[in-house]
Amino acid sequence: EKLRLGNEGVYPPFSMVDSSGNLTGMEPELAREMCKRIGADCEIVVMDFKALIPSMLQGKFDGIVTQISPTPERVEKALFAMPIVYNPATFIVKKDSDYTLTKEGVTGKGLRIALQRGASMVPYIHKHFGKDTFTEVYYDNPDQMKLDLLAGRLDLVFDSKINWTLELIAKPEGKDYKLAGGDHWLGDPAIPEAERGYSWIFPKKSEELVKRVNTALAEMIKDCTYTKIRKKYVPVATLASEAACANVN
Amino acid sequence: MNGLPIDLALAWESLPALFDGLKVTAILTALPLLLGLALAFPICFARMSDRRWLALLAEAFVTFFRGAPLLILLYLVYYGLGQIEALREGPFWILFGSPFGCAIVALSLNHAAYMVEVLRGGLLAVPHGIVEASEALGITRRNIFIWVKMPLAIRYGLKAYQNEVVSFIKGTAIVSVVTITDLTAVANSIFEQTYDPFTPILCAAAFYWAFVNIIRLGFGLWGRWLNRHNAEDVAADAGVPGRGAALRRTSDLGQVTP
Amino acid sequence: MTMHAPAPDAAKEPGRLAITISGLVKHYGSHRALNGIDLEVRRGERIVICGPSGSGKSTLIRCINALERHDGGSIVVNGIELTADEGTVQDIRQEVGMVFQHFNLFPHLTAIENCMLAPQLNRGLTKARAEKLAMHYLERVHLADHARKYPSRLSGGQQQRVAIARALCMEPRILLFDEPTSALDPEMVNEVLGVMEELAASGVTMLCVTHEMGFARRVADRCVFMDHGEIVESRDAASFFQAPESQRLRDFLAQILR
Amino acid sequence: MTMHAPAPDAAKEPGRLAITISGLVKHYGSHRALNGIDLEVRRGERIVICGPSGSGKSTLIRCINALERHDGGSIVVNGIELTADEGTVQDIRQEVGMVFQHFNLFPHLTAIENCMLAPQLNRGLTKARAEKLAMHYLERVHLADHARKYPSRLSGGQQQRVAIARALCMEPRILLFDEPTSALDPEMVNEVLGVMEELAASGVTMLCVTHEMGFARRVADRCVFMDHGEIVESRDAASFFQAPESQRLRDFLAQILR
Amino acid sequence: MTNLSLADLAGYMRQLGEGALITLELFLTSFALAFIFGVLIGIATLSRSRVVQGIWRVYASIFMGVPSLLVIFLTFYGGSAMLGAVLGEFGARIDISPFGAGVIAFTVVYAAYIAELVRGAIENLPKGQFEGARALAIPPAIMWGKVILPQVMRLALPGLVNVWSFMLKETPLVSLAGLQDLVAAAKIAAGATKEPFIFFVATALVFIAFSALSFRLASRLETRLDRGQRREAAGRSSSRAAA
Ligand SMILES: Nc1ncnc2c1ncn2[C@@H]1O[C@H](COP(=O)(O)OP(=O)(O)OP(=O)(O)O)[C@@H](O)[C@H]1O
Ligand SMILES: Nc1ncnc2c1ncn2[C@@H]1O[C@H](COP(=O)(O)OP(=O)(O)OP(=O)(O)O)[C@@H](O)[C@H]1O
Ligand SMILES: [Mg+2]
Ligand SMILES: [Mg+2]
Repeated sequence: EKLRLGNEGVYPPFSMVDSSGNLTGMEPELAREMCKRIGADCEIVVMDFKALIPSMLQGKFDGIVTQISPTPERVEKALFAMPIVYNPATFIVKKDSDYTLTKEGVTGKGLRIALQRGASMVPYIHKHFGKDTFTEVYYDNPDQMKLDLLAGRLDLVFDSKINWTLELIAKPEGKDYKLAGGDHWLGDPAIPEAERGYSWIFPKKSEELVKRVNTALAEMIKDCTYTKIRKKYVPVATLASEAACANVN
Repeated sequence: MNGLPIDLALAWESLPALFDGLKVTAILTALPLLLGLALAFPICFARMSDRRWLALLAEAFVTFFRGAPLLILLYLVYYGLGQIEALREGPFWILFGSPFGCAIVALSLNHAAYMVEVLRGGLLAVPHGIVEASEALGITRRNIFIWVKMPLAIRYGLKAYQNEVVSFIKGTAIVSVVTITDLTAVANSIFEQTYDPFTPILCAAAFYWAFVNIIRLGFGLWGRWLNRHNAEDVAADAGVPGRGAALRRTSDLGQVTP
Repeated sequence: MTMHAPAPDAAKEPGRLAITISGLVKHYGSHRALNGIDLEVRRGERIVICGPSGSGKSTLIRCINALERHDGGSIVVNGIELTADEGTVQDIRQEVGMVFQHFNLFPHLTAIENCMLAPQLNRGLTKARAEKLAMHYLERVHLADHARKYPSRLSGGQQQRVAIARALCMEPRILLFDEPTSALDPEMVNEVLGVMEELAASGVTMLCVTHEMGFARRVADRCVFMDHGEIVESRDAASFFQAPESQRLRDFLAQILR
Repeated sequence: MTMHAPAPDAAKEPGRLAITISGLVKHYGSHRALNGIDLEVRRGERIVICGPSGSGKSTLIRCINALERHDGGSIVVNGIELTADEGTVQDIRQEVGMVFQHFNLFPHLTAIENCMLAPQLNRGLTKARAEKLAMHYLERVHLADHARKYPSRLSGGQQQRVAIARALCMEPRILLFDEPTSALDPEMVNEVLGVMEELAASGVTMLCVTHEMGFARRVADRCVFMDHGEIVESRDAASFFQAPESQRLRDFLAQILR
Repeated sequence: MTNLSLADLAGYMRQLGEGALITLELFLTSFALAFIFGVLIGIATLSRSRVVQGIWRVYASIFMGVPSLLVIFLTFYGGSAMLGAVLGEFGARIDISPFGAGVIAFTVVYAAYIAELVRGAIENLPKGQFEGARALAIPPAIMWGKVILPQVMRLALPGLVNVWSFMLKETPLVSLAGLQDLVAAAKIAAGATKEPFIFFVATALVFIAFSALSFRLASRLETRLDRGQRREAAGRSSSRAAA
């Protein structure tokens, strides 16, 4: 069995290309392991994030192995496998900012917020903060947000917590910034806490494949392979269900 | 999926957003067209100057801004200049701090580079004999430029100018890299929300098509007016194959560009 | 080696000389286009210049109103010595009108606008006065009816007459013609020659490069034959044709008159 | 109303007729350019056609080798009737060479390549043989030295001679000339007329539209005068000039011979 | 301030090089196809048939009036669906790669431009050239091949150079449809190293160098095609042009 899988390639530490041209990061490694377990011969293709889902919907991929949040529109169009990363969204603000991140706290402040174009953060902000509360600025990728945040063109960013923690807050240039406003789950609020997370997705017709993928992933979490791979790239836990493997190396 | 499923309801719903996008596109067209043109004149004079270093400098400008893809040019101006601490503190930050400012700077530079060549082509196409005749009439250089060379250069270069403007409008479709929500960006975000491969893109295409063709129409009228001296209504005034017409035609050629 | 003999009294009365050329030399790169020309033209004199192609006729004419800079010798026009100085050049060009082989009308201006441009710009005439002046000269070349037409609507002969009127509008004291009829169809030659004859009769100083020997016979006071950048023979029209001295001129006339 | 009188024996011996035209009619839109032309041309005959501008001379010539399709009447060339059929047209064009006013040389090919193109393609000659043939005819027009030059490097007279050589390379039995010298400077007319005289002496059938009356006198067997799409007078060269019958021809000759 | 090792830098630069090759391949393929179709369409549209003229007008106005980016998206995302509509189930399964979408889009768009150029050039050719060939009984196919098109190419060359440079500048757009070209490689390198400027400047330089080089070549070609067209190389014409 041959599978063509799509991946973003520019989302460290989950996905990136090293200097010799190999795709590495947490997602590709997990995907390779998964393929081994379901006995598939996988080719992982790197493509712009924006092009991934439409390409799969047009039948150009058999699945996407980049974390994707289960928004209602997406759930309608694609099958979501079990969550592989719980990477909630959060706000990144300047250390000295004094507003509270509620609708009331930010209204009328004229704050400029960075959002990823086409990402699920956009409808979420609209729903919980209103369309005109912030001045919204759209970016193609988080690197551009970071450059603009450091350049002083932005007041705050609303994006994935883990990435921003690793890429900004933990680094020297992030000394003036902090996370704020708590964790926000962008998916269906009906999903219970424990099952929340971003998943790989597959075409609607591939139910059988998704089952096999889920089985493989569950096994990987259970035998701590998941955690081993995760630790190579991400220092903090990314799933609640990996708690049992906390001490594995 | 069968046929070309255009979702009329979605198209209708998206119209207001697309219109907003079109407004942004129009602004991003109008300002750089003016600024770029203004910038093109001095650079064109430099490019045609007898002073070697000046000409070389102008040529370098043209080579650079014509060669660098707009996508990358915009990126460098917007994100690159933002990294310069001194600039952030300085007065120009009003301009470079905003994506619009950056986009207008980058687009203007790009347009200027192309316009230098359009202008130069038009000026070179002015028959030397006509300039000589003006000199023989004792008209000063400055007046020759204003009353003879420029009016003719505009006529000879009009087609090339139109092409540059049209291609420029279409080129603005990439400003979304610097966070500007223009017509293309609107269509893209609708596409990314709905994953409908036709409706938003075709709608945007229709908007562009209309915009571009209104511009072309305008140029057509302008050209007709400018070239009224060559109009062929008083037909069979035979014998004279209209030197002007012939010259104009050859100078058009080669300029039929995107 | 030149054999021309200026009218004996001319040298004594410089005030009566319109143009004095002496030892004129002009190089194009290493090519010597004019090789020591001496020529004196009296007020009101009508001179026809002829000679084989490449002999330097155009170059000579063009040096006189500084369309080409000369490299040696001197040119004095109406008492003013021609130098590289911009002001002097302008002054001389006001005195000297020129009519080109290819008319070189401004294609974007009507006949009358062609005539009005230089008076308005150089002499600061109001529009109304320039128009009156232009109309006067257009009438003189029998083109009053065509004043509002663009050049492309006029026949070659008419275009050349507009060019003559345009030169006349500067009210120059000297008129230079460079093969004014050789770009015309045979039928149109006559109308232009007719106008030139009328002008000649009115006493303007004229230097005319032409191969229309009929015109030379009828109008010229003096004919000048050039070859290899030199004046080979220069004498009154009658003896020029009937008793050419040099073999070169004899050969040339045999060719032309066939 | 035509007055031409073909040589009396011609009609009886069709084999000796190169071209037979009867009742030829040609319209451009509603304009009747040819209005019932009858003309018979014997083998080896040399005919000069003249007439005022717009009288249909070019149209007549161009109909003969099917550059224009005629609307009525018939044209028979070397016994083949000219129809719309592509094959017949090609056959006739092999028999009929044409020399244009503006030479129409192929600018991207050298003189000899211009001459070689048709023989290689139509007659299947090898390159070497075509080259030999072309060289032969270039020699005949005294251009062997210029064979490797591009047309733009040749003078007008030389270009027209290349055009003649190119037509000759098809070894046609009939040669058509449409004002072959009227685009030439006076000095170059002679060299072309010289070559044409040599050709005439060699017995080719020639139809030549020209206003060079000297040539007509020296070379033509018969002169044809056209006006308003009709043949007004057609007679041997001597009496054509000395005793023109119609007033129209008399007026015309007065103009031309001025 | 950079924490990029030299080896890493070299590695990413090599990837940029590979991307550049893909860009070049895309560009050359598209240009060649657009050229061939453009010339054919250009000749075809000389026909006076109303239908041909109508089709040409619609085609030219659409593809000259719409940004290439949208045409690329439409081909890439809508391509299979469109094929499906035309060819049924079978067509729907034909997958259009980003590269294919780029080639198709650029060919369709730029063939229109090239056709326009070729038309213009043919119409500008003196009528006498056709007549000269016809009077020599040269068959049409050869007339086009040996007489007309060589001259058309000379006349159209400056325009073709323009089309060339426009197309070159638009090739990066295909990266937005997922092609791993030069710009995509730059983005990947930038994403992994967090050093966007090094790689974007390098990319810009590659483009500038290539376009400068192609302008050089074009002006060489121009002089070559002009052989025989201009009077004496030295002398008047050149000094006039400079004036
Ligand atoms: N701009 C120029 N650059 C170089 N050489 C020139 C230029 N103008 C003229 N010449 C050369 O100078 C010589 C004289 O040229 P000129 O035009 O005066 O001749 P002419 O007598 O007017 O000839 P024609 O009868 O052909 O007009 C020629 O050999 C010509 O080639
Ligand atoms: N292609 C054309 N379309 C329309 N009318 C034409 C065309 N060619 C020629 N005519 C007209 O047909 C008439 C005859 O033209 P033709 O060219 O045969 O004249 P001609 O005798 O050769 O004149 P000239 O001496 O000016 O060359 C003219 O009135 C001309 O305007
Ligand atoms: Mg001259
Ligand atoms: Mg004619």
